[in-house]
Amino acid sequence: MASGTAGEADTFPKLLLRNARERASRVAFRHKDLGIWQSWNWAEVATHVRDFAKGLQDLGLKRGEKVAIIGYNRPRLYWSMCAAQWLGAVPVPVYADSVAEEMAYVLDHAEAVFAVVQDQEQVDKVLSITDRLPHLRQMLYDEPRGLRDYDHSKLHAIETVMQAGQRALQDPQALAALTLGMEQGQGSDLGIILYTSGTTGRPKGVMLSHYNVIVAAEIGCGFDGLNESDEVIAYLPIAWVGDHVFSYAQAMLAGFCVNCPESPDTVIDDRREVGTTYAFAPPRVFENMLTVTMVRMEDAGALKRKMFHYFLGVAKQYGEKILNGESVPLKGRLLYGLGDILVYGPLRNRFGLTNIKVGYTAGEAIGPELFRFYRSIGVNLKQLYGQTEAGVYITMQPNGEIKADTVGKPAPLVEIRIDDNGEVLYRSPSIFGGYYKDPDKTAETMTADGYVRSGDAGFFDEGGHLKIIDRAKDVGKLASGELFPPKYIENKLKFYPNIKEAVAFGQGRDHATVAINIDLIAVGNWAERNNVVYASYQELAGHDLVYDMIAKHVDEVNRSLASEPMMGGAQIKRFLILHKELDADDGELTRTQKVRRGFIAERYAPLVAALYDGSEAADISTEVTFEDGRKGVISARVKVRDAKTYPVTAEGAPAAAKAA
Amino acid sequence: MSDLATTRPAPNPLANPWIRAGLILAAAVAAILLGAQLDSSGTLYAVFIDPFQQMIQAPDLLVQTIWEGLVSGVLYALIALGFVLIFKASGVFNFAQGIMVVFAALTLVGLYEKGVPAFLAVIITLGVMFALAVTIERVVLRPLVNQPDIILFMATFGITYFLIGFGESLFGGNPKQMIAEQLFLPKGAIDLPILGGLVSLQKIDIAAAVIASLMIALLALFFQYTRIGRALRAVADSHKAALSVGISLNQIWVIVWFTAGIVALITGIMWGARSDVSFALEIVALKALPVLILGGFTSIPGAIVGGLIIGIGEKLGEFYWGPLVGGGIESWLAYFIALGFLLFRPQGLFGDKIIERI
Amino acid sequence: MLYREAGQYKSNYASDMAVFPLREDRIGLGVMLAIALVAIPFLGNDFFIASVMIPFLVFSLAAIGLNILTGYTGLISLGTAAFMGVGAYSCYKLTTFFPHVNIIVLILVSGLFSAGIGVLFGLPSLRIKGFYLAVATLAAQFFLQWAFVRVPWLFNYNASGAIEVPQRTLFGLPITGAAATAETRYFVCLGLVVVMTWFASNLVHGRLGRSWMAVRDMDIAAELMGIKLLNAKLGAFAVSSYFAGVAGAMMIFFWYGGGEAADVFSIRLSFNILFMVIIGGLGSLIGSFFGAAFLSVLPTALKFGLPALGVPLTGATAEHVTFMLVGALIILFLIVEPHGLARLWQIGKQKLRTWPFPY
Amino acid sequence: MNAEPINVTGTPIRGKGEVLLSVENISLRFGGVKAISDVSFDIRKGEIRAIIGPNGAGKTSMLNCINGFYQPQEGQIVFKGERRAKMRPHRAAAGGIARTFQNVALFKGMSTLDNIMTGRTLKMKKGFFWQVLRHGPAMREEIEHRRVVEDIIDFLQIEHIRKLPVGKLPYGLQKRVELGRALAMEPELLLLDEPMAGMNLEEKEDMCRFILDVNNQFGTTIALIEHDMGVVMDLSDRVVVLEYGRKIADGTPDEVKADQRVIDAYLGVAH
Repeated sequence: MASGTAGEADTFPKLLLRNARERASRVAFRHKDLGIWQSWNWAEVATHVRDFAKGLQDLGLKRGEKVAIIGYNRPRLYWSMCAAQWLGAVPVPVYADSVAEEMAYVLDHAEAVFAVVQDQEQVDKVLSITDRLPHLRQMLYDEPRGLRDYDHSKLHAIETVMQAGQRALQDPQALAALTLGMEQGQGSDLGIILYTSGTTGRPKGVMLSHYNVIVAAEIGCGFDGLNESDEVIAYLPIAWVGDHVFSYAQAMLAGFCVNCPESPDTVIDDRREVGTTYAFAPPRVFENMLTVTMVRMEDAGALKRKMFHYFLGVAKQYGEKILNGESVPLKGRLLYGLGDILVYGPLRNRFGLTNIKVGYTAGEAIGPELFRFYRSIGVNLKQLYGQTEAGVYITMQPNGEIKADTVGKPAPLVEIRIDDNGEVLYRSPSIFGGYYKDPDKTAETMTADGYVRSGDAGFFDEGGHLKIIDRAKDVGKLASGELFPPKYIENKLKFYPNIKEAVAFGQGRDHATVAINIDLIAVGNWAERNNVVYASYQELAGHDLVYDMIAKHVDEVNRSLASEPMMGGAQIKRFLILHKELDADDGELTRTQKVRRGFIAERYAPLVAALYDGSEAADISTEVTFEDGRKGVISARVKVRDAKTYPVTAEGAPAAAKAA
Repeated sequence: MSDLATTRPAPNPLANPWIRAGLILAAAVAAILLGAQLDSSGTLYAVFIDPFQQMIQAPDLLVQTIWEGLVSGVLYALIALGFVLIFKASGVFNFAQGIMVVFAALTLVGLYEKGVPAFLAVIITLGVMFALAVTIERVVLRPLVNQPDIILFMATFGITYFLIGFGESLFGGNPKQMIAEQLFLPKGAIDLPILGGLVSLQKIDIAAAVIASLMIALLALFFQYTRIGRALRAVADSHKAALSVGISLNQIWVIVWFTAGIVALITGIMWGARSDVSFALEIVALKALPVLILGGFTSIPGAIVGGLIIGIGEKLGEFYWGPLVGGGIESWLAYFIALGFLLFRPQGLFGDKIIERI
Repeated sequence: MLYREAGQYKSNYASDMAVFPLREDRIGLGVMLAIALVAIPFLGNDFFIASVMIPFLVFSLAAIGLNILTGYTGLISLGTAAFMGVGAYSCYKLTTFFPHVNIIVLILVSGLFSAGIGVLFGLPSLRIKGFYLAVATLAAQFFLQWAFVRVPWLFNYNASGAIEVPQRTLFGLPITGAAATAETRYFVCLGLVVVMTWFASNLVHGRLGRSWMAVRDMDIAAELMGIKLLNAKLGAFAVSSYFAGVAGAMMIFFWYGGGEAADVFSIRLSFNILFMVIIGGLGSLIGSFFGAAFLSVLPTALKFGLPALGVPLTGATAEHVTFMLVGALIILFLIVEPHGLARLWQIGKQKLRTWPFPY
Repeated sequence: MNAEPINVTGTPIRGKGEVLLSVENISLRFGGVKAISDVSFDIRKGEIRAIIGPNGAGKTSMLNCINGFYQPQEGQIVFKGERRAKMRPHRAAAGGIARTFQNVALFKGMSTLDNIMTGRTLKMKKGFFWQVLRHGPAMREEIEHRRVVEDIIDFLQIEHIRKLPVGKLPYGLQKRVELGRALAMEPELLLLDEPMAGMNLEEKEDMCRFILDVNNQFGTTIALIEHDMGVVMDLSDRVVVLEYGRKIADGTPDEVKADQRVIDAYLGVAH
C-alpha cells in the first residue's frame, strides 16, 4: 500500500492520534451551538473519541459490527464514526431526512447493532421501526432534549457513554488494551459503508476500506494543496460520500478544521462567520445564491443597480482571465480592481466566500453562466465528477484548465476508459470493494480488469476533458432512431433561473417532450414586477404569461439543440408546466434531489399521455405528503403547449455526419 | 372584569434605603442652604409662626397679596388653557403655547407700530394666528401623525425655537409697550378700604379677570353647543369616533390650534398690558406646566383652579416666606407646589385616575 | 462594502458580547480616536479647539448623561443644566477646600454631589411618570438656578456673583485657568470624555443597562421580573446626574471660566441638551456625540459660515437665524428620522454590511 | 433487544407533591366592583394547574394577586409555607414566582437575548463598581448567565432570533421569548396568562410541548389560564373554574368537564 497511506497511519483512528500528536492545539471541530462556535482541538477530539470508543466497547460493540449514524452534521456524530472505526466496527451513516421506511431498509440491510442518532426526532423514528430491526441492540443520542422520560435501558446519551469510557480508561490496562485493539486495525479493513440513494431501486451499500478513503482524501488534498490551516463547513448529508471525504477524511488527513453549522437554516450565515477556505456545494446551492442576489438587486436603487451590472460586465470580460492567470490589459485590471472593491469583494463577503481557496461543485451539471459568474467574481469554483463507488474522485479540473461544460481531466491515480456504448469506466486505488451483501450487483458493476462502470455516458474532448452527456441507460432513442439524452435536455432547461426542474420524455416515442417545474422565487419575483396576480403555486404555474415566458426558454433550447451534433432530433416538440413542485417526500426526487424520471412518468401518466396525444390540456390528481407526514390530494387541469422546432443547422450536420 | 385595575399599594417610604438616603441628603442640603442664610436662633419661629402673625396683623396686605396672586393665576390659567385645548384634541403637549402668546402680542404691537389701526391690527393678528395654525398642521403635525408623544412634544420645541428666531428678526428683541389704551382697556386703580387698610386693585387686572371669565364661558358654550365643538370633544375621546362623525382630523387640528392662538392673543394682550411684551414671557409660560399638573392635562376647570392655586400660592410664598431665603423664590415655588400635590395625587386634581393594567 | 465579516466568528461569549464585535467597527473606532488625538490638535487652530471641540466634548458628556436617563430609562428631564451646575459649583467649592488635590480628582468627585442632588429630585419618579416628571425636574432646574444666585456661600461671597477658576496643573502643565492652552484643556477633556463614555458603555451593556431599558419599555413587567423600580430609576438619576455634573464642572473649568456661571446653567441649556439627545438618538451613546456635534457646531458654523457664503449678518440677526434654523431642523429631523442621527448611522452601517444588496 | 424493541415507558410524575401555594378565601374589589369573591384553591408542587372560566371571571386578577401586583382586600396567600397578606411584585419574583402576560409584555426595544437576560437580574450580584468596568467578575458573571440563557434559547428553539429586537417579531415568537424570559428566573411557580392566545395550530402545539417539557424537565410548577379547552384538558393535572369571581369547580379535567355548573357556565345557561 505504498503511496496510499500516510506513513504509518493507515486508519482514521491512527490519523486522529497523529493529529493529536502533531497539531494538538489546532482546532479540529467547531460547532455553532448556544450562540457561539464551540471548539475542540485535535488533542481533545482524540481523547473524546478514545473515551467514546471505550464506552461503545463496554456497551458491547465488537469488531466488524455495524453502527448506524443518523443526523445532521454534528461533531459527536463524526466522532462516533471514528470511535466505531477505533474498535474495528463499521460506521454506516444514514440520511437524516430519510423517512422511516427507507431507514428501516438501510438499518436492516446493514445489520446495524448500534444506532448513534442526533436527537429525539431520530430516536422516535428509529423506535418506530425497531420491530423490523432484529439486530439493533443499543441506541445513543447527542441531544438529550425531550428524552428524559424515555426508557434508558437501551438508550444512552453520547455524553454519558463518553464519561463512562473515560472512567473505565483510568485503568491503565484498559487503556493499553483499547489502544492495542485500535492498532490492530489495518488500512485494508472495511472502513465505512455508504448507502447510495440510487435513482432506481433499493439503496446499495458501497463498501470502502480505510485505504480507499484515505487515498481519495489524498487525491483531493494533493490536487488543491489543502493543509491544516483550511476551514470547511460540514452541511451536506453525512451519508453522502462527498461529505465523508471532504468533512471527515480530508480533515483527518490534512488536519484542517470542520465547522458544523447551528442548523440547516443558518448555513449561509454560519458559512460567512467561519469564512470557509474550502467549500463544496451542489449547483443548486450556487444557483440559489445567484438567484437571491439578482432578486435582491432588483430592489436596489437605480444607480447601484447600474453600477452592479456594469461591474458584472467587467468581471465577465476580465474576471476569469485574471483568475486563470492569463494576460489582461492594464485598463481591465484597474477596472476589475475597482469592481473588486465595489462589488466582487462585498459579494464574496455576503456569500461567505471571502477566504475561499477552492470551491467545488458536482453531482449535477452546472449552468455555464452560473459557473462563470462565480469564477468571474474571483471565486475559484471548479467542477468534479465523482461517484460513491470511486471514493468520490473520477475527474477534476486542474487550475488554469477550467471549462464550464466539461468535468475536467482524470483525477490523479485514476484511469478512465470509454466503453463502446459510450459509458465511462474508471479504475483507481480508491474504488470500492463491492456492494455490501450484493455480489450480483458488484459483478455487474465491476469489470474483470478492475474497472467500474459509472453508468454515465460521456466522451473526451480535444483537450482531454471529459464531457458527460447523461446516464448511459437513460440516453435513449426516439422512435425514429435519433439520440434522446433526457438529462442533457433537462439541464439545458434548468440553466434558466425560472425553471427549477424539468423532466424529459421521448424514449421510443416520436419526439421529445418535457414537463417543467417553475422556480417559485424567480418566477414569483418576475410576477411581482409584471403585475401578475396569483394566489398559489398552482395558479402561477398555470398562468398564460408564465407559459409564454417558459415557451421562450424552450425555444432557445431547441435552437441550441439544433446546432449540436447528434442532438438535433431531440428538440422539444411539446411541453407543460407542472402544477406542483416535485418533492422528495413524494418520491419524485431522490434524497439528493435528482428527478426520478420513471416514477414521474408513471405518477403523471395522464399528463404524459396528453403530451403525445395532441390535447390542449389534461386533468391530473396526485396524492402528496405534507411536511408533517399527513397526506392529501392535489388536482389540477394542466395545459400543454407546442414548441417550435428547428431544422438541424449546417454547422451541426457535418459533425453529425462525421460521428456517423 | 378580570382586567379592571386597582390602586397599587403605597410602599412604606421609609423602608427603602434610597428614600432614607434621599431624606438625609435633603435634610443636609436644606441645612446647608438655610444655615448659610439664617441665624440659628429664630429659624423655626421665622418659618412657622412669624408669617402667620403678619397675615393676621395686616389683613389688608394679605388680601392685596391674594388679589395679585389671583390675577397672575388667571394669566397662568389662560396659558394653561391653551395647552389643555391642544392636548385634549390632538394629544400634543404644546410647549410652544408660551411663545405663541409672545408672538401674538408682538405681532399686534408690531402692526400697530407700522401704522395699522389698533382693531384692524387685532383682526390681522388673528389672521396671522390662523395662518400659523394652518402652517403648523401642514408642516409639523401632518408628517408626524402617529409618532410617539415625546416626538410631538419635541416638535413643539422646534416650533418654539423657530418662532423665537422669527419673532425676533421681525420685531427685534427689545421689550415693547402693549397698546392697552388703544384697545380701550381701562387704566388706573381702584382703592378699596378693606379690613382697616387700603387694597389697590388695578383696573386692567379686573378687566383681565372679566375677559378671562368671558372667554372661558364662550369656550364652554362653543364646546357644548356647536358641531365643531362636539367634534372636538369626540376627538378627545377617540380619534376614530371623530372620523366617524365625518370631520377630518386635519381640520380639527387647524381649528384647535387656531383656538389656542386666539387664547394666546388675549393672554398676550392682558399680560402685555400689565408688564412689557418681551420674550421673557417665554420662561413665565413654563409656569403653565405646574398649573397643568395640578389641574390635569385634559381638564379646563382644572386649568383654571390650578392657575389660581399656583398664582396665589406663589405670591403668598414670595411675600411672606421669600425674604427668609433672600427672595426670588417665585421662580421655583410653583413647581414645588405642584410637586407636593403630585406626590399625593399623581393624576392631578381633576385628572383621570391612572389605571395600571397588565 | 467595507465589511468583511467572513472569518469573524466568535468562539467564546466574551467576544460575542463585546461592544464592537466586528473588526471593521473596532478599526473605525481606532481611526476616530486617532483623529481626535492626533489630527485635530495638529490641524485645528486654537479657536477651533477652544470654541468647537471643547464645547462639543462637554456637551457630548452631558448628552450621554441625559441619554442614560431619558433614552435608556425613559424618564424625561428638563433639569440637566441645573445638575451640571451642581457639578460646577461643587467643583469650585472643592477647589477652595482642597486646593492641593488634583483637579481631575475634584472634577470626578464633584459629579458625586450632582448625583446626590439628582437622586433627590428623582425621588418623585417613583410616583409620577412622563410629563409629570418633567415638572419635578423643572423644579430642580429653577430651584438650583435660584440657589446658584442666592446662596453666596456657593460662590465664596464674591461680590459679582461670579466664580473664579483657579489655575491647576497636571504633571506640571496648567490645565485650568488663564494660563492653560486650548490644546491641554482639549486633551484633558478628551481623556475624561473617552473614559467616561467607556464607563457608560459598560453600564448600558450590562445588568444595570438592561434593568433601565426594561423599566423604560415595560415597567410593570420589569417589576415582576424582580427589578426594583425605585432602585433602577434612582440609579439612572444618579448616574445621569453624575455625568451631567462632571460635564458641568468641565464646562466651567475647561471652557467657560466662571464669569457667568449662574446664567449658563439655565433652562435653555437644559433644552439644548435634550435636543442633542433627541436629534442624536434616544438610547444611543454614539447618538449623544452626533447630537452634541450637530447642535454645538451648528451655531458656530452659521455664525462664520453664512458671512463666508456672502450672506451678511449682524450678530443679532445671526442669532435669530440660528434660532429659526435650529427650530426648523429639529422639526425636519423629527419628521425625517424620529430616531435620530444614531438611527441614520445604524442604517448606513447596515447598508455597508449588506452591500451591494439593499437589505 | 432481539426480542423486545426499545420503547418509551416514562409517564411524567407530577401532581403528587405537597402544596406549594395555597390561596385562602381571597376577595378582591375595585371600588365597589367585586372581581374575586372568597376564592380558595391550592397548587401542588410539580403539577400543571389550569385556571379557566368565561371572560371576566377574574382569572387574570387571580394571577395578579398571586404575584403581588394586586393586593386582595381579604384572604391570604400561603407560598412555600409562608403566609402573607401583602407582597411587592419584586419580592414575589425573588421568592420564585415568574409569569407571562396575556398581552405580551416584552421589552420591545431590546433583543431576544437581552430580554431573557433580564430574567437573570435577580441572580446577578456583581455591584456597580464591576458593572462600570464590565471586566473581571462582572464579565464572568455575565458569561455565566449567558450560558443559562443560551440553554433556554436552545430549549425554546429561538436561536435564529437571538439578536433581533423583539418588537418586530411575529406574535407567536414573542410569546415564546416571553416564556423564555420567565424561565430565566428559574421559578418554582410559573404563571402563564393565556400562553396560546392568538396562535395558530402549529404554534399552539409547539407551545404545549414547551410547557410540558418545562414541567417535565425542570419540575417547574405551572399555573395557567387558557381558553382553548382542548389544550387545558390535555395539559393540566387539575383545573379550577371561576365564574364571576367565584370558584364553581375544582378537580381533575375529567371531573370538571362533567360538572353541571361548568357546563352551564360555558354554555351560557342559568345566568
